[in-house]
Amino acid sequence: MNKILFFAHLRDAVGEESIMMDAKGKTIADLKQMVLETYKSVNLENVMTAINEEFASDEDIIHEGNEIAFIPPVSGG
Amino acid sequence: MNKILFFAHLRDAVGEESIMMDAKGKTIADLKQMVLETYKSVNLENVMTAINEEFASDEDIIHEGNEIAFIPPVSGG
Amino acid sequence: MDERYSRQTLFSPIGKAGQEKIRSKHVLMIGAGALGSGNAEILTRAGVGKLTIVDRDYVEASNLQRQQLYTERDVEEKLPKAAGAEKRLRKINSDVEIEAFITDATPEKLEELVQGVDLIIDATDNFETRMAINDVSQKYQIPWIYGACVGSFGMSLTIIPGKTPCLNCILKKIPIQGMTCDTGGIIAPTVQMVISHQAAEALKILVEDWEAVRTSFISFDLWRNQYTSMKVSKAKDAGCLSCGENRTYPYLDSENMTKSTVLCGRDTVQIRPPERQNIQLNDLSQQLKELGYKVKGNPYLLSVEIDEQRLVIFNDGRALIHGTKDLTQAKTIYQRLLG
Amino acid sequence: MDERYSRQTLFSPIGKAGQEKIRSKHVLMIGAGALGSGNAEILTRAGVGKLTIVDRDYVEASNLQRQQLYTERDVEEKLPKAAGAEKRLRKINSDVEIEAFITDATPEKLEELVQGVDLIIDATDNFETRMAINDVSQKYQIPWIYGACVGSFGMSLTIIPGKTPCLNCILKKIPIQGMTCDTGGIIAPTVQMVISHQAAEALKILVEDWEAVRTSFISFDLWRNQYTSMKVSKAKDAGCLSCGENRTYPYLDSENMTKSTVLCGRDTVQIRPPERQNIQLNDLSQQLKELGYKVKGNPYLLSVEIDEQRLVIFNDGRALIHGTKDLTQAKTIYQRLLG
Repeated sequence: MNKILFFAHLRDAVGEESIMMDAKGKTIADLKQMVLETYKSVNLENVMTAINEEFASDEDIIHEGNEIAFIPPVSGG
Repeated sequence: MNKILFFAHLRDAVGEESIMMDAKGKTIADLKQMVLETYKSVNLENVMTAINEEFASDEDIIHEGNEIAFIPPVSGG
Repeated sequence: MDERYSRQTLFSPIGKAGQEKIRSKHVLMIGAGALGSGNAEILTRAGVGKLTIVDRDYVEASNLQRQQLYTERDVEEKLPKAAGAEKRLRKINSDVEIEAFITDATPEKLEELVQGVDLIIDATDNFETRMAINDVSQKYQIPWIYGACVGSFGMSLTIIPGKTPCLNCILKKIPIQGMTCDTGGIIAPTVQMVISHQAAEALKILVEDWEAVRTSFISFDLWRNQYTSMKVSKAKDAGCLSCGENRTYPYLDSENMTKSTVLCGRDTVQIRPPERQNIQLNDLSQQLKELGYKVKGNPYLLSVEIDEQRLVIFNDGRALIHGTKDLTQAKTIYQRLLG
Repeated sequence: MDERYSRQTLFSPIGKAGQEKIRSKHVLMIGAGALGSGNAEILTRAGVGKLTIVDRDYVEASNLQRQQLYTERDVEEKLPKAAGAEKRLRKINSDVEIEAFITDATPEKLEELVQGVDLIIDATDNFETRMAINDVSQKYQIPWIYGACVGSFGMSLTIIPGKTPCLNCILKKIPIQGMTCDTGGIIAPTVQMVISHQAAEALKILVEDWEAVRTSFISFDLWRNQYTSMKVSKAKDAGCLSCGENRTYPYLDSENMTKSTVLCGRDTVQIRPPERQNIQLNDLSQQLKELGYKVKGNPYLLSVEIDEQRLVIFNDGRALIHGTKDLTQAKTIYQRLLG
């Protein structure tokens, strides 16, 4: 299983700070698709993704136990 | 094995942010003694201790893989 | 100025209802140094109803590097911090009632000040006062927020009576002071990061969003890029003398308080007379000048040069003796001038 | 005032040698809003040699809740932020050379301003300017520090050309703006926490302690008690158009910049003429008054009421049209008054 963490307004759209999903062997792009199927109002188009607190691209493969975080860049200042 | 983390001036006294020690089955008090034997200039008398990011007392037992952090309270403001 | 708080009411955990709550609350700030300046400024800008500030010190050049309410002019005027803070905060938000006390936060004074207060923010520089705040918080059931820092290292904890462990549960006794700003220095970003945590908790408490209140002890080191959050619920101690079943509030016993103290980070001793005085500073200034002393002053204090030391006296009789860490020498100087 | 920096020189990673370095450096601050105010104040208090501040906006009531350099008086006077910041910073530290520009940080302007600069701090409110800062940073090999926040959520990243990935490596393109201060609001502690991280990194860079510089992307949520640190070295992209082998600095091409923009968090459109103007505000004020418009002003700007909207014009020809998000309507108003 994998823990998926949502930051900032993504958390509000999902309604939870984190969810558990089995994403072993999938890419980040696949996982985004899986999340979107369940949580239709979440916008993951421009989010940054981390696997175990390390930057990940859409093509990176998820392993068993990996923790994934979705972090939306914000522009306020 | 156990990872032992040192914060603030403790880190300077030890010379490392963290060290590895085998403290399985020992209490926090035992571990403090072990650290003091190696690093004589460290003052652990009033430090707070965490086991896996949870507050621990001197009597608490350390298990395999537990991460221990020593955090000195400071008074500046 | 309804527009004034618009960015804060747009933040949904506050909203218009939260803003009304903030407006109806009274916060007590113990200290107007680095943490006190920043916390007071955030709460004033946020539109808190009333803010009471207590500080015993005056503004010095070495404060300017991190104490955001003060300017070079305040240093020239040797303005007491509480007075300087009040002056600046009024310019920032005239809607907020600011009350400033130039005095030491003794246990007696704390018990007097907490009446009607919704939240206490710790911005002191010593554990003696913190433990007194902790006892007062438990006795009158008022939340308080601990914050402290040295160098690039800082920490904070929110204490809600009846819900979280108290500082005495966690520290057990007043810790021997480790590294102070005297030996370790301090950088302004560390101060601001502690303030960020304290002020965020303050807003949660003021809007009564109890679910959101942080229940862990955070500590961080900005230079070494460390950040840790320690759960503390296990630390709650039924035998604690401050919050346990047979509580005695040991730190409210003024006999336990020292009357003279070497101040943190300063080559300075504070002397506090057993009872509050009411010194006519003008008269005293005149007398000392006639005796040949170099005296400068303002309506709040006098500064007198004595050989290598300098004595600063406030009208309640409290004095700071700069240029020494020797309690006996300091008392001698005090008694020489003030009998 | 050698005593002034004593707490900072006592901090061993700075010391007296570090203080000398801080004193010899020049920092460019892009923006004087929330992040700009706080960062500018810390660096001024820290004794930086020279600080250049660029901001296009003026102080409004809704800024006071979080923008620490400004007071109610600055709102009444509609003081440009760069001018208000300069005024306050001079009172804080007269040793620091403060240079303030009331202008938009366009790519051309940025290329002009970075000459001789040691560090750029991002305190803007939009990704268009940030990507231009990112390109300028790479072109002239100057480190910069990204910071941003909304609600209780904030983030920061330090970019060292030739060493770390750049913002374009990480974001790939200008992100579609998600939640802004318009929809999500903002609380002051979030601002201060971003500032803490930016200012700590700034001090590390100014004292050239490259080992200590944070190489991860931090983000946090103060209300939800989240904090995460993401390693980004893997993100470095040899094909990046900003920092890669065949770089083109796409965001320095002013053709890519919009000439009119809906401002973040505001029911406001900004109009920027293709070339810098030099408008005689006194003459314009006279003309508009004769035409029957209600006009107020100060040496930096004029404010004109037009039906439901309000136009604020600066002497370089740039204007803000408040009370609309409609670019066409805004342009119409601009052209009606300024031809």
